[in-house]
Amino acid sequence: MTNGMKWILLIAELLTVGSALIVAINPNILYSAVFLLFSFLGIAVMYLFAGADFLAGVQVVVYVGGVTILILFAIMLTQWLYRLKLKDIGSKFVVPGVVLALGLVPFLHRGLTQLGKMVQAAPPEKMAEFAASPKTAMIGKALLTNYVLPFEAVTILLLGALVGAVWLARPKA
Amino acid sequence: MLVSLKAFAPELTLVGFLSLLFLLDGFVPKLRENRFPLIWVIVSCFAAGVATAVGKGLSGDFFSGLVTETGLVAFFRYFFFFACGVTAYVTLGSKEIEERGRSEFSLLILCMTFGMSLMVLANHFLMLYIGIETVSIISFVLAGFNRESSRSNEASFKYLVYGAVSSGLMIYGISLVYGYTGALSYPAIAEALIKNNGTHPFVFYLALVMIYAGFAYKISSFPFHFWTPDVYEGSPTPVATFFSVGPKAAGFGALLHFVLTALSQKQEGGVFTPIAGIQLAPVMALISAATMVVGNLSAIAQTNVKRMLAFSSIAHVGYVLMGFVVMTPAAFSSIIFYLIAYCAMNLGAFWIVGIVTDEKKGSELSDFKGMGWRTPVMGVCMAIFLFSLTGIPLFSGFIGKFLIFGNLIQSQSYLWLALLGVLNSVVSLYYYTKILRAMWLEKPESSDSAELRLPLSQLVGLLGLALPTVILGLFFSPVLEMAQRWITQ
Amino acid sequence: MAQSCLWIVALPLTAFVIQALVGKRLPRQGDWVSVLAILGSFALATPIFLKLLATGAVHETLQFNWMVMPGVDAVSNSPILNKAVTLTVGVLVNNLTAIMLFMVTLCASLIHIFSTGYMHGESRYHLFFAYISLFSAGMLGLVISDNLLTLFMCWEVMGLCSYLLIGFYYQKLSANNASLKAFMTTRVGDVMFFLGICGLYYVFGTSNLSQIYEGIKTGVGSDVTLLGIPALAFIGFMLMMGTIGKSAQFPLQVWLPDAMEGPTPVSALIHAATMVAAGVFLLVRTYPVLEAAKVVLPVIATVGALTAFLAACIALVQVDIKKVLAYSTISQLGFMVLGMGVGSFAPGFMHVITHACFKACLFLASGSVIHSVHTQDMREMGGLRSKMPITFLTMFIATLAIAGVPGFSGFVSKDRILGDALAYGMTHPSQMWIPVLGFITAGLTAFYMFRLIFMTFFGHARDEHKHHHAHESPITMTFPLMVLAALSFAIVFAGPTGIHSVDANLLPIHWFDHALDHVKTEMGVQGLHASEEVEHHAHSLAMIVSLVVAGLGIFLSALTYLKKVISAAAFEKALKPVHTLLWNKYYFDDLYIKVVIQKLFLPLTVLMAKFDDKVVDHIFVDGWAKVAMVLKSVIAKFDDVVVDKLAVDGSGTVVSAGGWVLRQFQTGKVQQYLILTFIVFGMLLFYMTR
Amino acid sequence: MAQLPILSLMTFIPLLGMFVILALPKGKPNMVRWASVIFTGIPLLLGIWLYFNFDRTTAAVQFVERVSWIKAFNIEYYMGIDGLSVPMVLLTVLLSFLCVFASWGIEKGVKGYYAMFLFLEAGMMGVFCALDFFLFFIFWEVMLLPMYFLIGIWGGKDKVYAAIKFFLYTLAGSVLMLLAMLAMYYYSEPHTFDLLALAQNHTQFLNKTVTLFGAQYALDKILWIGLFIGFAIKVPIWPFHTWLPWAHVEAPTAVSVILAGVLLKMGTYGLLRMNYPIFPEATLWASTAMMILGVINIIYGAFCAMAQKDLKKLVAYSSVSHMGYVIMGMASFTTAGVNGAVMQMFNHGTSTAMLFLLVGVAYDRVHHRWIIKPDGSKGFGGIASVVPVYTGMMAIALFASLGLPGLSGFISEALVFLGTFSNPKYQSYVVVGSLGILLGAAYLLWMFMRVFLGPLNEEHKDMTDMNWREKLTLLPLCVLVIVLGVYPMPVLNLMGPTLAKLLSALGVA
Amino acid sequence: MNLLDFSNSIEGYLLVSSILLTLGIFSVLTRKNAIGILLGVELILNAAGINFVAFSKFHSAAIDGQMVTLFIILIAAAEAAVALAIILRFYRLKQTIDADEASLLRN
Repeated sequence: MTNGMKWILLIAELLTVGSALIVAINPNILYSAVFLLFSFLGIAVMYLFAGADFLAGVQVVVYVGGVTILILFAIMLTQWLYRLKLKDIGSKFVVPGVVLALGLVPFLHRGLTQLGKMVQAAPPEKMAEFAASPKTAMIGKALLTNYVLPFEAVTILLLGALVGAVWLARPKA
Repeated sequence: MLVSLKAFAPELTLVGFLSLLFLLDGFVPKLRENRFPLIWVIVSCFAAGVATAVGKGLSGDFFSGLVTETGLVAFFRYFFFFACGVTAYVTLGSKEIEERGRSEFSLLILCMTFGMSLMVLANHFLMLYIGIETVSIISFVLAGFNRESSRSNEASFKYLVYGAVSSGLMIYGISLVYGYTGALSYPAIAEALIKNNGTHPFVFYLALVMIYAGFAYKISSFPFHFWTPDVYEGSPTPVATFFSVGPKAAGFGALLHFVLTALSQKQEGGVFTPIAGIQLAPVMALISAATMVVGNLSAIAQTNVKRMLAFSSIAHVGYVLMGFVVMTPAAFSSIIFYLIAYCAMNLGAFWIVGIVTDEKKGSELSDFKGMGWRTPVMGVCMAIFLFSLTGIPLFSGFIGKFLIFGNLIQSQSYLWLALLGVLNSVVSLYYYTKILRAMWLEKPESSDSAELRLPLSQLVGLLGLALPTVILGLFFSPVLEMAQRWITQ
Repeated sequence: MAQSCLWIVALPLTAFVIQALVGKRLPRQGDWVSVLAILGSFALATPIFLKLLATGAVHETLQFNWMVMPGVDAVSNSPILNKAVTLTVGVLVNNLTAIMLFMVTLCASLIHIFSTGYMHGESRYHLFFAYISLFSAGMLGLVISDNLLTLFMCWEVMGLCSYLLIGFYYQKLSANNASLKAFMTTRVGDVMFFLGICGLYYVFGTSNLSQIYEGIKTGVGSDVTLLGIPALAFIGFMLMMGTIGKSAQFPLQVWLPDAMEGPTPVSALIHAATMVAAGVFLLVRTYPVLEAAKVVLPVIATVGALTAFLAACIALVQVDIKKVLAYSTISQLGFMVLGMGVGSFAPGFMHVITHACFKACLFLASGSVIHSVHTQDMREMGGLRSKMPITFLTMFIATLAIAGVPGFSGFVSKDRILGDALAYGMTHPSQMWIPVLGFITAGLTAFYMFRLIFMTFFGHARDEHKHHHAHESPITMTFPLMVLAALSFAIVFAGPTGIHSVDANLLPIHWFDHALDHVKTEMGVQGLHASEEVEHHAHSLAMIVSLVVAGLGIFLSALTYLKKVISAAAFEKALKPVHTLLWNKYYFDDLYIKVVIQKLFLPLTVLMAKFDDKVVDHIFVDGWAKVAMVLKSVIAKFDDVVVDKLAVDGSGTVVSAGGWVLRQFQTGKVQQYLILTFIVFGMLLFYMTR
Repeated sequence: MAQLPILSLMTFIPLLGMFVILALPKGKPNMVRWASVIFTGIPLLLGIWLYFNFDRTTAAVQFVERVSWIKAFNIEYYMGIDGLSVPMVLLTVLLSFLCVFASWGIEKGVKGYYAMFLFLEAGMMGVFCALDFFLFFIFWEVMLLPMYFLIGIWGGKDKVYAAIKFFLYTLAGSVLMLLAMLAMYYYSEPHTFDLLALAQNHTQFLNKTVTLFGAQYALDKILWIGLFIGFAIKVPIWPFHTWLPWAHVEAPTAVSVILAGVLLKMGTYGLLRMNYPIFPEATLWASTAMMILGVINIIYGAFCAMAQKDLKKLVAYSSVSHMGYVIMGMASFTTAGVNGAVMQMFNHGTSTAMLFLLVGVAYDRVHHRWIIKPDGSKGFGGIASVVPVYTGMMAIALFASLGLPGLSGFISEALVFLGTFSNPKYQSYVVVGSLGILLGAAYLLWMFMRVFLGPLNEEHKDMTDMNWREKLTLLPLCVLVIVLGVYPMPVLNLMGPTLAKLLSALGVA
Repeated sequence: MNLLDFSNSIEGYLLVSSILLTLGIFSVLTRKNAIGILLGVELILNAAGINFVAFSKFHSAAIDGQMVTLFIILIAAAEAAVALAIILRFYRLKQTIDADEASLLRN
C-alpha cells in the first residue's frame, strides 16, 4: 500500500473519529446528525481499505443514503417545529456520562492492545490477497450457501420491523 | 440441506403460517375485524408444535453449523409455541389490543416466536444476534402497540433505548471474541478456549461480560433489569404476559446453550464441565443474589399489580440464575423445570391482571378489591398462581425452588445464596399476598360488587393453567425426568 | 380400713358433683346430700379412730399406680435421665391419719349441720354446700394421702375451695379482693411447697411418705446438694414455705384476716379448724425431713414465735369479732408452728386438734352471734349473755380453752408446747426469746379473748335496736356448738385438769400420747433435744408461768372491759403510734399491695407488655419501616413527590427500607437506568477481569 | 381392618369434604354446616377407633401406609403414627369437630369458611401423620393457606395485618426448614427424606462441616438451628412470638382454638420428631439454650398476659407462657419431663381451646372482649350473676389452665417440674420457672375477678347464658380436662414407649 | 511504528472502534434528545462493524467477519426505522422528544 493510500486511510480515520466526537458533544442535534453522516463516510473508507469493498458500498447506501437521511427527516419533523430544544446537551447525565465513558477506556485500552498483539499472527501476503479480492461475489455466494439461514431469517426480521414501523407510524383511522 | 430444512421444520411451519397470514390479510382485509388472526396464531403454534414433535430425534448441527438441534432446543420450541399460543388465546378476550391491529399483532408475535426459536437454536454468534435482534425489535413495537397511549409509547421507547444499547454492547463483545478466537460458532470458540489451558486473556473476560449484557437484558437480570417494570407496566397486558415468559425463556435458553457449548466441555455421560479457568459460579452467584434482592425488595413498595409482577419476574430470574451457579446437569434440568412451572403460573397471573384491567381500566391494587368474591374461580386461580410464585408447597413453584435450592445444597457451596433465596421467597410472599388481600380480604367498592361472569373460554384457560400448577406440585417426576432427558440429549 | 378411707373421701366428692350439677333442683337445694355425705364419712372414720383407741396403733397402706412412664436404665454419666418413672398414689393410715380423720369429719359434720341453719335462705345455697363438700373431700384426701403429690393436689383443691368460699359473696368487691389475695398469697407458699416436692423427688426418687421416712432413716440425701445448698435444707425450707402460706404464718399472714369475708361456717371450717391446720399437718407429716435438715427447725420456731406474738398484738385492737378470731387463729397457728420448730412434735400436733375444736366452736358461736345481731362489730354488741345463753356458754368454754385455763383442752396442748419451748430455750440460751414471746402471747391471748367475751356478752347493750332483735339460734346451730364445747375440755385429750402431775393421779387418759409415741417411732422423729432434767424443770416452770400469764391476761381484761377500771381509750391514746401500727396490721398489706404489687409488679407487667408490643414486635419487625421512614425524611428534601407516594404506603416490613431505597433508582428516566447499569457493568468488568 | 388406610382416610376425608362443600349450592348455609359436621365427624370416629386400637406397648410406628411417590428423590407417601403423634392426632380431630359447632354463628361466606376449615384439618392431620420429611413439609406449608384466609377474611378488626404477619413469620421459619430438609437429604447416604431412617442413621451428620459466609460450622448444629427456628416460630418461642397475639386475637373463635390448640403443638411436635432423634448431639448441645428460652417463655408470656386489657390477648399470651413449660420439659431430658411436655401439649390443647371458645361465646353476645376498655372504663364486670353456667365453665377452663391440681394442666406441669428438677443441671431454671405458676394464677384469677365477679356492669345485664350448642361444644373438653386431671394414664400410656425410645436414643449419643 | 502504518494496522482500526464505542455510550447517556440517543446507538453498532471488518482482514483473512457486519448494517437499519417510528409517535403524543419526558412509568 502506498503512502498516499495510507494518508487517505489516516484522514478517513481521523474524519470518522472527529465527526463522531462532534456527534457526541455538539449541542445541536442537527449538526450531530450531519456529522454522523461524515463519520459513516469515513467508516466506509476504512472498510474499503480493509478489503470490504462491498460493505463500503452497503455502508454508503444504507447508512449515508438511508439511515442518516431518515434521521434528518425525523429531526426536521420534530425539531423544526420547536426550535427551543435544539441544544440538548447539558442534562444532568453529563458528568456520569463522562465518568462512565472514561471509565470504560482503561478496560478497552487494555483489552484491545492485548488483542492487537495477538492478532498480528495472520501472514501479510494472505492479508493482502484477501484485501485485494472482490467481495461482492464472495458475499453473494456465502449468502446462498453457508449464510443462507441468516439471510432468510433477517427477512423475517425486516418483515416484522416493516409491519411494526408501519403500524406505529400510521395514524389512527 | 434437506436434512437441515427438516431440522428447521417447526420454524419453517411458523414462517409459512406467518406469510400466509400476511397474504390473507392483504387480500381479505375483513379478516382483521374478527378474531381470525389470533386463532390463526394458535393454529400455527399448534402446527409448529406438531412439527417439533414429528422432527424429534434429529440432533446435531445444521445449516453449516449455524444452528444446532438438541433436546434442549426441542423443549424450548414447545415452550415458545405454547407461550405464543397462550398469549394469542389471552388476547382473544382482551380489550387492550385494538381490534384493527389484531392482524399486525398476530404477525408480530409469530415473528417474535420465530426469533426466540432462533436464539435457542443458534450455534453461532451471528444467528444469536439475529435472533436477539428479531425478538428485540419486534418487542419494541409490541410494547408500544397501543399507539395512542403515552404509557405504551414510553414503554416502547425505553425498551428501545435499553435494548439497542445492550445488544450493541453484545455485538461489540462478540466482535472481540471473534478477534480473539477467529471463530463465531460456539464449538469453535470452545476449542479455542480449551487450548488456553486454563489461563484466558483479559480480553476474553471483557468480551464475556459484554456478551452477557445482551443475555442479561433479555432475561432482565441485574443490572440490566431496569427497563422491565416500566415496559411491563406500559405495555398492553397481553404483551406484558408474553414478555414475562417468552423472551425471558428464550434468553435463558440461549444462555444455557451458549454456556453449555461455548464455555463447557461435554464429558461422557452427558456431564458438562466448565472449560478450565472459566469460573462463572462466583459472579453468577453475585448476580443471582442481586437480582433476587432487587426484584423482591422493589416489588414490595409497588401499588400497581402489573409493575409488581414485573419486579417479581425479575426476582424469579434470580432464582433461575442460581441454577447457573451450580452448572450440573441436575441444575440445568431444574432450570428447565422452573421455567415450565414459571410459565404456567406467570402466564396465569398476568392473564388475570389483564382481565381485571379490562374490567376496571387499570391494574392498581385498588382495582383488585373484592375481585375474588366477584369471580371466585378467578380468585382461586390467582391464589394458586401467586402461592405458586411464592413457592408454597402443593404448587409447582415450590418444586422449582425445591430443585434449585436442592442443587445448591448438594453442591455444598454457596449456601449463603440458598439462604438468601429462601428469605427472598418470604419477602415475596409479602407482596404477593397484597394482591390476594385486595382480592379476598377487602370488600369491593359498593358500586360494582356484582358478580363478574367470565366467559367460558377464560375460565377454561385459567383452569388449564392452574391445574398443571397444582399437578406439577404434587407429581413432578415425569416432567423432571423429561427435563433430564432434554438436557442430556 | 384403707378402703374405707377412700370412701371417706369419695362420699363428699360425690356430694360435690351432685350438688354442682343438679343441686339447685333437689329439694332443699340438696343440703342434705352434703350433710349425709359428710356424716357418712364421719361414720366411716369413727371405727378407725375407735380402733386406734382400742389398740393404740393403726397402720395400713394402699397403693395404686397413677402414672407409669416407661424408660430404660440410663447409661452411666449420660446427660439423659431416662429411668422409668412410676408415680404411685395411695392411702397411708396411721395414728396421725386416724386422729385427723376423726377430727376433720367431726368438725366438718358439725359445721355442715350448722350451715344448714346459718346459710338458710342465701342465694346459691346449693353451691355453698357443693364447695364445702369439695373442701371436705380435699381435706380428707390430704389427710389420707400417702404421698406428697396427692397431698399437694388436695392442698390446692382446698385452696380453690377457700378461694371460692371467701369470694362466695362475689358481688362484694371486698370479698373478691380477699379471695384473690388468699389464693395468691397461699399460692406463693404452694409453689415453693411444690418445689420442695420436686426436691424430695430428686433426692428420694419418690414422693411417697413412707419411703421418704425409710430414706431418712437410712441417711439417704444427707450428702446431696441442691442449688448449692444441702438438698434437705432446701426441701425443708420449701416445705416450711408451704406451711407459711397455708397456715398464714409471718410473712404471708396477710390473707387470713381478709378471708373472713366468707360466710362464718367457712371461717370455722376452713380458716380455723382444718385447712390452715393442714399447713401444720404438713410439717407433722414431713417432720423427719425437717429434722434431718437441721437448719430448718430453728427458723420454723422463729417464724412461729413471731407470728404468734405479732398476730396476738393485732388481735388486741380489732373490733370485728371475726377478725379477732382470725388473728387469734394466726396466733394459735403460730404456737403450733413454734411447737414444731422447737421439737415439740406431739404437743404441736395436739394443739392442731384441740385448736380445731375450740376455734371451730368460737367461730360458730361468733357466727351464731352475727346471725342474730347482723353485725360483726363488737362495739355494737354487748349484753347478749341473756339473749343467747347457749351460745354464750359454749363460747365461754371455748374461750377458757384458748386462754389456757387448766381443765380445758387448750391448756393441755399450749402448756406442753410452752414447756418444750422453754426447755429448748434453756438448751439454746440464745433462743430464749422464743419461749418468752410464747408466754407473752399466751397472756395476750387470754386478754383479747376475754375482751371479746366481755364486749360481746357482758355489759349493757350498746346498740339497743340490734340487741332487741337478738335471739338464740336454732338447734341446728346450737347443737354443733355444744358438741364442740364439750370437746374443749381437757379430759378429752388428757386428764381432767390437763396438768400432768395432777392428772397422773386422777384419771390417766393418755391415748393421745400413746398414739403419738407410736407415730414418732414409726416416722423416726426424734423430738426435743434436751436433757430429761432440763425438760422436767422447764415443764414445771412453764406451767406456773403460763398459769400466771393467763390469769393476768384475764384479770386485766376483766378490769378493762368488764369493770372498766382501766380505760381502754386512754391506753389507746397513750400508745397512739403502737395502736396505729397494730390497727394497720404492721402495714404488711400496704407493703404487699400498694408497694409490691401496685408499684412494682403491675408496672412491670405493663412495661413488659409494652416492651413486647413496642420493642420485640416493632423493632424486630416494624422497626425497619421506621428506619425507612427516617431515611426517607432525610432524602425527602430532594424528592417530594416520591416521598408523598411512599407515605401512603407505610408497609411494615423488614425490607421496606430496602424496597424504598431501590425504588429511588427506578426514576423512570431511561438514561439514568443506563447509567446505573453501566456502573454495575463496570464493577462486573472489574470483578471478572481482576 | 388393619388394612384400611385409616390415616389417609382421616387426612383426606376433610379434603374431600372441602370439595363437596364447594360444590354445594349457594345460599344454604345450614347444609354446609351439617356437611362439615359429617366430614369432621368421620375423622373423629376414626380417631376414636384409632385410640382403642393403638398398640400401647410398642414404640414402633403403627398404621403405616407407605407408597413410593416421587422416585427420583426417593420421596414416599409415608404415613404412620407412634406415641408422639397419636395424642396430637386425637386432639386435632376432636378440636376440629368441636370447632365446626363453634363456628355455627359465621354468616359471611359460610361455604368458603367451612371449605377452608376442612382444608386446614386435612393439613393438620397430615403434619402429624407424615413420616416423610417432604410430605411433612407439604402438609406443614399447606396449612398456612387456609389459615391465612381464615384469619384474613373472617377475622377481627386488624385481620389483614394479623393474617399476613402470621403467614410471613411461619413462612420465614419454614423456608429455613426447607433448607435444612434439603441438606438432610443430600448429606444423608443414601439420600432420603424418611424421618425414621434419618433418625436411625443420625451419626452420619456428625463431624461434617458446612461453610456459610466464609466460616465453618458443624453440619448437625446448623441443621438443628435451621429446624429449630422453623419450629420455634410455630411454638412460638420468644422472641419469635409476636405473631401470636395478633393472630390469636384477630382470628375468629374457632380458628383461634385451632391455632392455640393444634398449630402451636406442631412446633414442639416437630422438635421432638426431628431435632431430637435426628440430631441428638446437637440437641444436647443446645439443651441449655432451650431451657433458657423455655423459662423466658413462661415468665415473659405470663407478664405480658398480666398487662392485657383484651380478654383474648390475655389468653393468647397465656399460650406463650404455657408452651414454655413444654419447651422446659422437653429440654430436661428426663422421662417425667418429656412425658410431661407431651402431656402438656395435649392438655394445653384442651384447656386453651376451652378458654378461646368461652371468650368467643362472650364476644358473640356483647361484641367486645375488653376487660378494661381502652378508655379506662370497665369492660365486663360481675357477669357471673347473669351467666352462671358460663362462669362455671370459665372457672373450670382457667383453673385447668393455671394448673390447679385435679385438672389436667396440673398433671403436665407437675411432671415437667418434677422431671426438670430431677436433672441437676436445670434445677435453678425450675425455681425461676415456678414463678410462672404463680403468675399464671395471678393473671387468670385477676381477669376472672374483673370480668365475672364484683358488681354487675349494667351494660351486660341482658347477656344470655350459654345455649345448648355452646354447652355441648365445651362439654367434651370439660370432661377431658377433669378426667385427665385425675387420671392421666389414658393419654400418658399412649406415648410412654415412644418417648422412652426417643430418650434412650438421645442417651446413646 | 509511525502514524501512517498505525492507521493501516489492526491497532488503528481497533482504536477507532473503541473511540466510537466510547463516544456512542457517552451519547446515549447524555443526550436529552431521543434522536440523539439513536445516534449514539448507531455509533456503537458501527464500532462493532469496524471490528468485524478489521478482524476479518487482519486475523482470519476470511469473509465471516464481513458477513456479520453486513447483517449488523441491515439490522441497524431496521432498528433505526422502528426507532424513528417510535420516536415520531413519541413526538406526536407528547409534543417533544426529550427523553427525560418519558417518565410516566417509574418507581
